Amino acid sequence: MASDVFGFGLEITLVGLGVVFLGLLLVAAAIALMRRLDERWREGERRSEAAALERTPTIDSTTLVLIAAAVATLVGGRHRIRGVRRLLPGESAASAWAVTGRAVLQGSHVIAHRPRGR
Amino acid sequence: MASDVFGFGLEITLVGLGVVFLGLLLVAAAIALMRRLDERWREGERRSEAAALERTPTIDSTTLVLIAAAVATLVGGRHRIRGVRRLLPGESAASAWAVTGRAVLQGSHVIAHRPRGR
Amino acid sequence: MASDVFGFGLEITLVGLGVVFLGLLLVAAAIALMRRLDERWREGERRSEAAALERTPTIDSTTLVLIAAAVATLVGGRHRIRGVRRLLPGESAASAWAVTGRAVLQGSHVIAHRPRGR
Amino acid sequence: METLDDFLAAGALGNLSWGNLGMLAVGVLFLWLAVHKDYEPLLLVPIGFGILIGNIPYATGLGIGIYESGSVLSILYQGVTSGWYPPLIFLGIGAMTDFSCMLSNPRLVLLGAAAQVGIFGALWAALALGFDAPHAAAIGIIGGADGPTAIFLSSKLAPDYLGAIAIAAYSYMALVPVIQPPIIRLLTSPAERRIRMKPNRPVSKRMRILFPVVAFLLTAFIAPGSISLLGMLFFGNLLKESGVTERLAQTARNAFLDAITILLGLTVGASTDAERFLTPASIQIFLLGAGSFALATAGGVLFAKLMNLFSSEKINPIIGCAGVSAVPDSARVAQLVAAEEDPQNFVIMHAMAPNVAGVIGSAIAAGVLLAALR
Amino acid sequence: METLDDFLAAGALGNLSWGNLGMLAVGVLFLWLAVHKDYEPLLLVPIGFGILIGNIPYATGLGIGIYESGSVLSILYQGVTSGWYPPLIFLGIGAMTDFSCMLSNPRLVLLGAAAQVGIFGALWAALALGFDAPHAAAIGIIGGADGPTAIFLSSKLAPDYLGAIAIAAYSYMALVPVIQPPIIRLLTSPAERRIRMKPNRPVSKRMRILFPVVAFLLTAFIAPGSISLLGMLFFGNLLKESGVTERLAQTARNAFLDAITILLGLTVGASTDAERFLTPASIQIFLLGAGSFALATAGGVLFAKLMNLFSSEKINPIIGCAGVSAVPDSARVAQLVAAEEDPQNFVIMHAMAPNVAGVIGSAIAAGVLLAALR
Amino acid sequence: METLDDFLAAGALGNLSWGNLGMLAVGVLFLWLAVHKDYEPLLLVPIGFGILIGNIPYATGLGIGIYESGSVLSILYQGVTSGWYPPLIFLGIGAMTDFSCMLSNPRLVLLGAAAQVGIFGALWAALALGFDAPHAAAIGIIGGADGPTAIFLSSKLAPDYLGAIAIAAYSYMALVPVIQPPIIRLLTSPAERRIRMKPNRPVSKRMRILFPVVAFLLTAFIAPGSISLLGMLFFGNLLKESGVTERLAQTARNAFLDAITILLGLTVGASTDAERFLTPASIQIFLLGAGSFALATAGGVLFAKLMNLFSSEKINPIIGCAGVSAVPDSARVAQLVAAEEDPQNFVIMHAMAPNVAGVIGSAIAAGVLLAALR
Ligand code: NA
Ligand code: NA
Ligand code: NA
Repeated sequence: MASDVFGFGLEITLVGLGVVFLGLLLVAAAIALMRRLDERWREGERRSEAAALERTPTIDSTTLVLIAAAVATLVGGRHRIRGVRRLLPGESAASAWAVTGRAVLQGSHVIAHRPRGR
Repeated sequence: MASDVFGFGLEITLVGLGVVFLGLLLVAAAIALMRRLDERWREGERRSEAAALERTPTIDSTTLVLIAAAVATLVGGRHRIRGVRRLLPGESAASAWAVTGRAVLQGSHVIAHRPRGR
Repeated sequence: MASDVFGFGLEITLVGLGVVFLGLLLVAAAIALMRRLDERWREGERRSEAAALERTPTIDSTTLVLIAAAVATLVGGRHRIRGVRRLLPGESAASAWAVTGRAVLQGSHVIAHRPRGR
Repeated sequence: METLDDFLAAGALGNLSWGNLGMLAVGVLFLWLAVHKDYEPLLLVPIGFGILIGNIPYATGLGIGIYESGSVLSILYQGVTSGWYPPLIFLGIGAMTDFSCMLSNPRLVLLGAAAQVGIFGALWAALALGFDAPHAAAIGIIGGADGPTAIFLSSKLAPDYLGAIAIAAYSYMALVPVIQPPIIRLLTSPAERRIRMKPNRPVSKRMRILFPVVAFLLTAFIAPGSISLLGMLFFGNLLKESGVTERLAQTARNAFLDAITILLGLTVGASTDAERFLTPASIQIFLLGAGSFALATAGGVLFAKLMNLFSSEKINPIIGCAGVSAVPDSARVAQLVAAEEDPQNFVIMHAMAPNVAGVIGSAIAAGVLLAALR
Repeated sequence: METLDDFLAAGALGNLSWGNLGMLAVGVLFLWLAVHKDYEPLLLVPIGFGILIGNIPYATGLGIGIYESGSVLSILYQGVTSGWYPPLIFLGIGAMTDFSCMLSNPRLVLLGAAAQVGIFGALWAALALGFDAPHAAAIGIIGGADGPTAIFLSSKLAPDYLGAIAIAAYSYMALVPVIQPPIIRLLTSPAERRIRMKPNRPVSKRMRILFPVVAFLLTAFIAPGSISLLGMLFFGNLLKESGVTERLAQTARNAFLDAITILLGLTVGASTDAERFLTPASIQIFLLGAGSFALATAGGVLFAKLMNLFSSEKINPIIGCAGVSAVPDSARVAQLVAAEEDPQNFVIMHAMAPNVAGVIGSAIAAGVLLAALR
Repeated sequence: METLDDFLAAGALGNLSWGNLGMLAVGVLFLWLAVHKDYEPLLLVPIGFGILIGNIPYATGLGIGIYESGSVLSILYQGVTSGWYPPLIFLGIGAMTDFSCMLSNPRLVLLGAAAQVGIFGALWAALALGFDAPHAAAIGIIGGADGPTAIFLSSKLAPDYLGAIAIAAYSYMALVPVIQPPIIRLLTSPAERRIRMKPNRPVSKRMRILFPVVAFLLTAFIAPGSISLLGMLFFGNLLKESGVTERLAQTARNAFLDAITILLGLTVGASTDAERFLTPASIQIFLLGAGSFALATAGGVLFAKLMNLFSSEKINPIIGCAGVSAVPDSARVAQLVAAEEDPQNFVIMHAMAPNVAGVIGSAIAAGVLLAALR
């Protein structure tokens, strides 16, 4: 009985620790491999970043159109958009619903062309 | 069999599309009706807003009493409240629990009349 | 029947109200007792607070080491930490995970010693 | 055109009853009270919209009604019927409540006990009207003026009356500013209403940390039946006060509390379909509830006057009304009534003590009733 | 070495099939589309990773697969199979949606009805291909372009096809910018695409509060089967608009919506193991779905042209494509196509009206199909 | 006075046992450690208060105990017994964890594997003490130093010991700063402890996005039994790193994680009523757990020394102790011990690598044990 327990414990220890080491070895190897590829990516990124620094649109064209639309609606006359600066960088890009919500809100709260009280 | 399927498909399409159109037609009609009423409401609102702009309490009387109480407790002497400005506009108005929490918190952290270190 | 109902109602009222009063009486008594102890605690606290005001570390030593580590990594040369000011007072202290996350993040975004573009 | 027939048979218009129309009107009324009158909107908006949802008539068998097993509404309603929404609401309330008012004025705690007389008075009256004991107890708990406590107890003792009891409790909680002032004025003299009380003393952090642990142990030993509610209440409060679990307290009092409030309000509202709700019993429940609130108010006020007989430091009896928990409305009522006599008299901080004590008191009462009648 | 044998038998490598490999590639593709192409990342990241989880092969009996009773995944999947995730997502969407665009332009609502022709066209085609009625209806609903609606209806009518229907619906929603433009260009002339519409008028707060209540009552009476979805949608919207329940609306559109989105996406993805998913039926479902989207787009555009025949105030027919809800992508598509002809023509605000009306329209259609076929 | 009798019979005082008193003292001790000593308060406050709740004695039949079917506590406890709380906690942890430390130093990952020797050592010892294999495995997993992993595995293999195993795991995790330093000092020379390592290199965003996908596929193929835990961990991490699902990651690591932490801690604590918890087996479990932690620490440190034999770039063996996950405490311990020898030696960033690798390692071990013994 005692030797059975010993044998079973040995077996499960060998298999278990073996799989743990195998799994993490593979992960480590994958990371090492990815680092190699990464070096090249980073090199490319660095170059494109430098290029991008010169003068980049920090906003995609759809959003630009949306803003143009909003401005056109609000101003209601002649105008020219000279530049667009993003205010909420992080989440807004990710959440389509949030962007829409904002776009629609702007549409619904059209500023009257003259003060209301008049 | 094929004609059965055709017939069933036709029936469910007619009923289904019909109900969808009926539902959204009713919604559209209700909106149109509400818009009519809305015009009048807006007219009234505009007038009352103009009147309200003159000099409005931006805080309800209960809250004013609460603030008066807090001030009385803290100052502990003669005082006159000259005006109250709301700091957290949005949520605070809605959440009775939050308002209470704040009121009670203020009550529990009474500022000593003299600096503690003395 | 009517008297049965009356009797049962009386019994449950006596037991129920009795337990409610007993429970809240015990709570009130415990509070009163705690207030006594509290007075002494507060006295002690006041004294230690006064002492603490003189010049206290507002940050625990582990965190200080973490910050020192981060600074050493970033600056990469000779430096001396002259003081540490906590930026996120409330939650950060409580959440070990958050603190770690932050420490690790800092470690992973090592600032290059020279501008990338060069 | 079998499909059309099927559709019409399942439709709302064919199944519409006057009862449903009446309940729809009640739902709209609740929404109007909440939105326009600002009466407890966090409760009445979900309940009001829930009443609308619950009273759209439809053929059964579609699997959409709250009483049809497997429907979405019935799944969300399980938190009510099996009673686990209320303790989670108490968790959030605990993470929100500052018990300092009680800690700096322990004798006011007794006013929160006295107001529970409303529970037992209504219980008695319900017995007299012929309700059996568990149902009478669940009806009585309306007088505790605590929505979650009422829902918790009725889910255990009177599931068939749950809707009526919950709606009655929340309605009267919203109506506290209407119900209480005349009773207070009737039972107190102007001189009494002008009594000023000493400002609260500050409470140390250590005491606020110890309190939820000590109070939990005491109340749980006295009335173990109240563990579900009071355990969560004091646990939430410890999360708030400990100073080391602020992020848990934040979640408990925000996302957690809001999510459960939405689901509880909506499903309780939806459980009130006309057929089950518009019964003679419901009318009796509403009448008993009104009496219960009135009696609870009177109990708190009169007990304060009684305490004044034996104490030199007088209590303004108005704050007795705050023992009817309905946090924080009844404390506000106390302040409003006090200010009528003397606008410079600020009793609201004192009224918060019986107010939160009343929450504990009615949870204890619920525990006793649960232990005795289940 | 019995343990080793046990372990290998339970292992992934022994059980790997070409189907699993293919699905893993699909999962990676979804993640790439989401992360690199920014196609609906809030949906495709959870679904894509779920596909990976669902296609790791393993011996059954470990209690970890989504189809093994009692496993973690199967428990989280219950919200999909019993259909309560979708209504809660609608609650969050309601608390996020501004219906002002519809309120200021009610006739555009009809475009949201016309686009539902895609649902019934696909239903018909599915019947012709030999699917039985409930399955055909669940396949048709892909044309509603609404993930939660599609999942809700298929959980009731075609649980065995749920994975394929959900994946098809979400895939085509992500592909809306690819599918719609050519159809729009085919069906409209450049002159039509240059039509300018008057800017939206402002909408009063009171009207925005009344709308969810009125719209709920109307649609629920017409199609009670849609109560689960539309009740939650309009309830969420009332929480948002009422002005007195902002904290509930906040929670509904943030923590609540995000949590359900994570669980729904992940488990729907994980339900697509190769053996169940890679079938001829799935291919048919995908083909029918594509046709359904195309037909819905055409329906919306052509109906706009039809309306122009009877009205002096012309509608730009491009915005008809937005009746295919897929909020807000199809409204953006409308804007992009309009800007090709005239960069100063801003139709997106108008396109939002059929866009949100399309959500209501497909929920009504789902209600009808549920009532007729369940 | 039958009611009074009923009430007393149901009461706490009549049923009080010495065991309960002892457990109440343990609960208070946990709260004191958490609040006053700041030992893992986010875990120990809920567990400590849960122990209080679970050890208030009461007559059964009231339907309030955690082991009474249908009670509130038993419903909330289902997330533990059916094992779905732990994966959701891993989701939140994944959305919080930055794996950059591992990515910039892949060979340190092996230290996280070496520390898992504690698991198998304790398993062996438990077998020798007469526990059967599944129970021994669940006891061994304490050495993984990961609360959710321990709870997950014991819910599957040893539900009757779940409370003891969970409490042991969390206790020792809180005591890591006490357990580890002497072992480290015993096994390393001052010169070794002064080894300085090169600062971590930065890691590109793309690599951080790819990592969770690649690591999931590799570990899931090797040990499919770990899918429930690792799938959620890497999914959460992808939500964090993808850059396009930030709002989902936010919710996962805040509201979601906090809510589950509260419920898991409270119910695990409440499951330790004296009668079930105070047994000889529990004492053995605690002793085995202590040994397991010690062995895991030794394993990590010695393996680091072994690696130094074969590598020119020396590892400071102190950081081997961080392979015992207990994130982030054991990494902090490494830093503190290192700073004793050389205050300018900052090893904490390197120690984070085995630290997070240890989380993965013990989840893999749990997967193997689940596959072999279930
Ligand atoms: Na009460
Ligand atoms: Na649609
Ligand atoms: Na570990």
